[in-house]
Amino acid sequence: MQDKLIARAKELLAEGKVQKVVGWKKGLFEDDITPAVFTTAEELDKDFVFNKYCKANLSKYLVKITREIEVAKSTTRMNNTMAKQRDPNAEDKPIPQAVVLVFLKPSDTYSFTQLLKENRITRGDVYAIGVPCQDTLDGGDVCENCKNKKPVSCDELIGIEADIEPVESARMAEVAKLEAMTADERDAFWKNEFSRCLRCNACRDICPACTCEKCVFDNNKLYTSQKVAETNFEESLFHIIRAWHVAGRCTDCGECSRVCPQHIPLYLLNRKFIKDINEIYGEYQAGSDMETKPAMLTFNAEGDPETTIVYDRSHDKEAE
Amino acid sequence: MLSIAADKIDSLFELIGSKQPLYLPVDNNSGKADFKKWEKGVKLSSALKTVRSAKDFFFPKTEHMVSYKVCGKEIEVEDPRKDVEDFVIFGVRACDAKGFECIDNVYMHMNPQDSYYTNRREHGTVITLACNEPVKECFCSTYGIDASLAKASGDVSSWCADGTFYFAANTDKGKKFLEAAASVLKDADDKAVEATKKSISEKIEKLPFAHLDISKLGKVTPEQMNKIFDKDNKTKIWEKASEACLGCGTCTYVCPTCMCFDVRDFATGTDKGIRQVRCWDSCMYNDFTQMAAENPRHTQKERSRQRFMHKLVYYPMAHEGLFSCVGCGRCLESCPVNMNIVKVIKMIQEAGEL
Amino acid sequence: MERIGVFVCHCGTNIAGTVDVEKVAEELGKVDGVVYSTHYTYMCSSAGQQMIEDHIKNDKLTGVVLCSCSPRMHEKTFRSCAERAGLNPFKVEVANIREQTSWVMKDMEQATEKAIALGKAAIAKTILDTPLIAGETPMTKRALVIGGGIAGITAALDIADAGFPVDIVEKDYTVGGKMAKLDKTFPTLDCASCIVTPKMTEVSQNPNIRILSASEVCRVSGYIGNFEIDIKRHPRYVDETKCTGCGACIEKCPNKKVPNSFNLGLNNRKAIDIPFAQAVPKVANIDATYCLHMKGLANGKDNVCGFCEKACAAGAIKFDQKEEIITEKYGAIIVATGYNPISLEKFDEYAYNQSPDVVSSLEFERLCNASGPTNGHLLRPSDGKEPKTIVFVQCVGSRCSADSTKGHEYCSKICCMYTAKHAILTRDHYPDTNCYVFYIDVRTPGKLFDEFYRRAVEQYGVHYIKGQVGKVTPQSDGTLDVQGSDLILNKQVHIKADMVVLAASIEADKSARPLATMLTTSMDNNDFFLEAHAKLRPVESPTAGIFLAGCCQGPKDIPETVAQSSGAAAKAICLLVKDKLKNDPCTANPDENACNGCGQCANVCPYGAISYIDKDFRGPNRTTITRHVSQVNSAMCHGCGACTVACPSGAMDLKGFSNKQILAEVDSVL
Amino acid sequence: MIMSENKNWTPKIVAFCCNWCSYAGADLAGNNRLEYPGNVKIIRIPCSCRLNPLFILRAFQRGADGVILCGCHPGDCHYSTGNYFARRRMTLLFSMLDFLGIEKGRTRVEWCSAAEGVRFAGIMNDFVKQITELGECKKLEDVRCKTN
Repeated sequence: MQDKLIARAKELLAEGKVQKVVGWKKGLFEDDITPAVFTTAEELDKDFVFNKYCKANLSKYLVKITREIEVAKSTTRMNNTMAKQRDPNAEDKPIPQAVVLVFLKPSDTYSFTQLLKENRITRGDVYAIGVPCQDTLDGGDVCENCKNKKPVSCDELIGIEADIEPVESARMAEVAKLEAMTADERDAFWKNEFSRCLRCNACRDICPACTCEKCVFDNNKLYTSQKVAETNFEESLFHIIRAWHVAGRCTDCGECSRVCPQHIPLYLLNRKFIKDINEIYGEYQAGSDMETKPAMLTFNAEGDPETTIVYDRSHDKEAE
Repeated sequence: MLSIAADKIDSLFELIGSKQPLYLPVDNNSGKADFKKWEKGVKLSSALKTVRSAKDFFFPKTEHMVSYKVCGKEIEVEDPRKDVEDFVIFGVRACDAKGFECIDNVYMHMNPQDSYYTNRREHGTVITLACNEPVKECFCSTYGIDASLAKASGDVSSWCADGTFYFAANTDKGKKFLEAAASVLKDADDKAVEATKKSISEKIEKLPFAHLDISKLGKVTPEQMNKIFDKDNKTKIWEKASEACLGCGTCTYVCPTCMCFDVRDFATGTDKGIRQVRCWDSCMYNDFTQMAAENPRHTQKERSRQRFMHKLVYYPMAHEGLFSCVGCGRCLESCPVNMNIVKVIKMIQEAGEL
Repeated sequence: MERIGVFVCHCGTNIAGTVDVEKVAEELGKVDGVVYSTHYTYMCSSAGQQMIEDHIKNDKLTGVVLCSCSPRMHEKTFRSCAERAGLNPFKVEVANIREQTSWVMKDMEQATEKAIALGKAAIAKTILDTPLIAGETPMTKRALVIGGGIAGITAALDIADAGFPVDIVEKDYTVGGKMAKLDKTFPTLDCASCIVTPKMTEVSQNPNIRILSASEVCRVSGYIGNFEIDIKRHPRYVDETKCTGCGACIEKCPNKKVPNSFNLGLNNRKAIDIPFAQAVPKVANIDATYCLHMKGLANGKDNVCGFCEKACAAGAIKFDQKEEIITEKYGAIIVATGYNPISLEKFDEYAYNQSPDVVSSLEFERLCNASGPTNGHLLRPSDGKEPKTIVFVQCVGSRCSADSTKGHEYCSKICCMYTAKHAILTRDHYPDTNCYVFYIDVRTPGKLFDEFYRRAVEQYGVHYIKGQVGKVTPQSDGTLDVQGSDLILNKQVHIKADMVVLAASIEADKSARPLATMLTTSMDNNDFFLEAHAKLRPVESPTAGIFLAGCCQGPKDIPETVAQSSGAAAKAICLLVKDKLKNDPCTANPDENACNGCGQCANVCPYGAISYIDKDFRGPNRTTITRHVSQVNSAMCHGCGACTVACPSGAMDLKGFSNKQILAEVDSVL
Repeated sequence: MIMSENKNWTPKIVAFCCNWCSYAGADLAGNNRLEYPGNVKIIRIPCSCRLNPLFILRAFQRGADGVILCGCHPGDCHYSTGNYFARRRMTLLFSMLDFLGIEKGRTRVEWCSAAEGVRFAGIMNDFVKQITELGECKKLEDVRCKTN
């Protein structure tokens, strides 16, 4: 598979169809793979890898890379305009065009689509190839119970079928387990988890849904800006608001918990929102298409239940 | 040299921990270890490393510095500083202990002195523990740090050999600690310790990064410096080193030598005044060095360069060749995209120049 | 540095009776930023207001806090008072210490404490208030009416009457809409044509009205006061300006086999035709799919037929006419896209597809209509004989269960009445024809409606059967077997009918949803346009400057439609008479530097006030980046704040109720 | 030290009321002199959809023991659709808070029209009673804001 991908990437580079390739790069050991940008066949031959350790979801890098491409275009356009102002006969410099090739595992394609949907990526700047996720990918609960097996929004597929039936997974089992606890147990569970939080922002910075120009937690113009949490309220606040901001947009790729240096199961928060949305407002998979509106951007005047449903359906053991 | 059987170590912890705060590495429920305050039932972790380094004890994540309260036209200032009670940290590895030295240079040995840091430093007793099983990510030997504790490290050096913990005091604080623990310790020879030291050294020699080439680092000439900051610098090391970087702060927060902080105001309520707090900051964040007009470090490239140059060049230039990296390997383990200082050192090596 | 003045009102004893106003004034005087604090018996009195004005001037106040009655009561009063003194009116906040404090509490200590807390919140908010200035937008003094049925006609006439130019866009070849197809109207039984055709003529003769028939709206941009609309004019292959409507061309046209859409396909017309005698504009149109010449042209022959061209003395025939797009500016838009009966194709049980004698009510109207295919004689479509038994089926596609895939949940409102009308007319003209009506309920709320229905039952002997029809089966003898249940007698009934008339449910016109998308107005689940407020603003759409008339907003009968149309016209006129529109300055306000361009905000905006523009931003090192950022049109924004919460980056904020202000209030009250 | 043992403790409650219905409903409660406890502090927002979850969390951080949102009845929103969005948002938020173990009943949404003064006072009395039973909010408190 690795050879196939390298060969195809080289082909596209040689044809001039793409100028950059976003893929995975060999590390010091077998398992420390780094996302990387390749521009030549030599680089690909030397460092490109595709194996079971290629866990990183590359879709978010496209935000940065397509922006670089767009900056080059915009800058040339602006310079042309300014040149015209100085000299009406000035010749326009050609607008530089570039396309980046990206390899996306099925689950990553949902993040990609969601980013397209939110105008974070210029579609024309990307050539997306869908690749299979490696069977032995040991991503824990997130990976084992991954629902997104069918690639979407790709230009080409290698080694993977376009039509894969969605699998019904037990992905909500862990959430349900927590729901079945008492409120105090849940409180203790999360306080313990969050107490380890370093606020390194790895969860946020890897998240393909967290691509804000300026995160509310970094924006010193807002009252929300915050660095390391001083109290456990602040620890919870960050994670609640982050989960809230990606609710309806999170594709359940699980990168947040994969990269957490403290192994906090953050994906459970996202899955809780997904579970609620699916159960209360109907099945919705973020990033499965470009049109469907996520639950929080729409409503059903007659059909939506009142907020008390939260308590009516809560599996809380403390029967009241 | 004093010793205690490994299965009796809890009695030592109880003796110390009942008198003053004692911190030791403890397994947490995520399968990793963190320093935790001793209380009855808490067991010493067998993990080589805690996720966070031991710097937390002297340079905590957040620290209340001062509070202000406006009362009419008056401003009341509250200084929360008071003498920290004596405490002990057990199980610090040689790398972390070396990390304290790096921070000491800046917060204790320079003027003005950081009173918050110094206060804690003066009251903490550090008990190092030799690394019986160093792992592939370890590269402390590159910087001449000895995980076998052949060189004195911390206030007390300790080893675990053949089911027994051995202790040797290096400082007065260390001596005081051993005196306080005398009732549960007995005298021992250093035969087992010497054997362990030897075995550790052998293991370290076999590690992949036991001797990284850092000859080009530590200092640079002004010409080299100019070149590094030249826009057309052809080596592109920093572009490559930073292209995958997410700009998160994981590496800096787990690093035993990173010591940057931010000062923030927290309004506790309209009438309740302002609490000034310092908290860890990271040079990888995009608002680090943010100034009124703009941030001179526009992209992650400049930020990554700053981080690695600080560790490998600027800091050694200011502190007699001491690197601000101790080879603990935490960033190798924690970086979400597996970009780390070893890769950078190797890139510099390959490129032949910075 | 802010200089806030606090004015605590006693409201006689209303406040002072329960709240220690002196203490409130004293405590609030100590708050950071407050430079003056006082209390007075009646702040809203002219003396009180004068006092505020004087202090604004003398103490150079930058903000004023009133601790008084509800802001819903006197906020306006105090804001104008501040404005008179030269302070921006939006630097005034009111702490509600009467309705929310003195009137709901008895304990003076607690009430005083609460009053102080509310006062502090108001002070915190005032400090963060930014002076706001209401923007102005110019007004294009011209209205657009989309749809030329009775709703559109009425609205256009009213607006034109007020002296403003109006364009009517009608997708058909003639205005008049459904009403022009009707025979009589309930409950008065006056002739529909006699009422609507004079109106149509009026429209065509009004110098302020321009009719754009065979046209559709294809693009909308702009906003209240300044809509820019592209209107697509479909070719009719006849020059409207030259055609006199003499009909000579029609006589000569050899192709007689063109389904007549005006008669709902019940008979045929010619390839060139005028929809009906009173059509407005009375201009012929060529059906290009049937015209022999046009078909010839498509096959590369230009010498086929062409009789009409030769027959036309005015030289109006234009085989080469092309689709044309015209762009116009309007200040207000009235949507009157009307309705259509539901397609009966899906209702197999009524055998609509199997027998020509099963007709929809609208088809029945044409069969009764003097200008219809049968010239007003009620004859069966199958054999042209007079029917002796007619079964009317109510609620076909209306009042279906929620999970129905065929029909709608709602009641179509008019079917009960027009069915009674049909039955009465039938019985009146053909007393020996039996009429049966299957109904779920008979709904006759309306002036003279129930009397009318009772006349059908009592005077005309129409058989009303409570129950539903299960199946209509065509028989070999040409009759129809109608099998239904009679719920009152609780038995199954079979009726041998000559004709079955289905009261087809009313549906919003298919063009409505794409139009709503273009107009960025909201629709309900049934594709009816949503009104701005169900009770208080029933003729306005939530999108400013767009008004609703007739069945596009929900099923209605003619008088209701006309009433709503006049209402919508009045609302539009209210707009058009203004030279400039003053906007409420409390609108959403995006920080474009933090905007992601993700589109979340636009998705939740009920007013379509948010659009996206590509904007150039300067980056480091002399670079430029063109980014997609949100822009709020303050003329359209009503300031609800839905977008501020949808925005993940916190880029969207609301002037007058900013995030910082609300947070500061939260901090202050706790 | 343990605050809940404090006999003088009374709950602190923040009520966010939409300008058009609930705030007017509160005014009507006042007009009719219907009593409800003074520890309910009303903050006026233009519409229930203006309520950012952050405001709720901020209230808890600063020491609120209960937060209630009042808006127009579904279908009656002044901005036609605001409360529908608010309803979805609050449902999901409350469910998340419940998931994190925050006691149910510290947060509530009620629809209250401008004509329902009696109802408004009733809701507030009931909510205060409920929060009093729940006691002081511990799970979402910020210790820094509790001092003083």
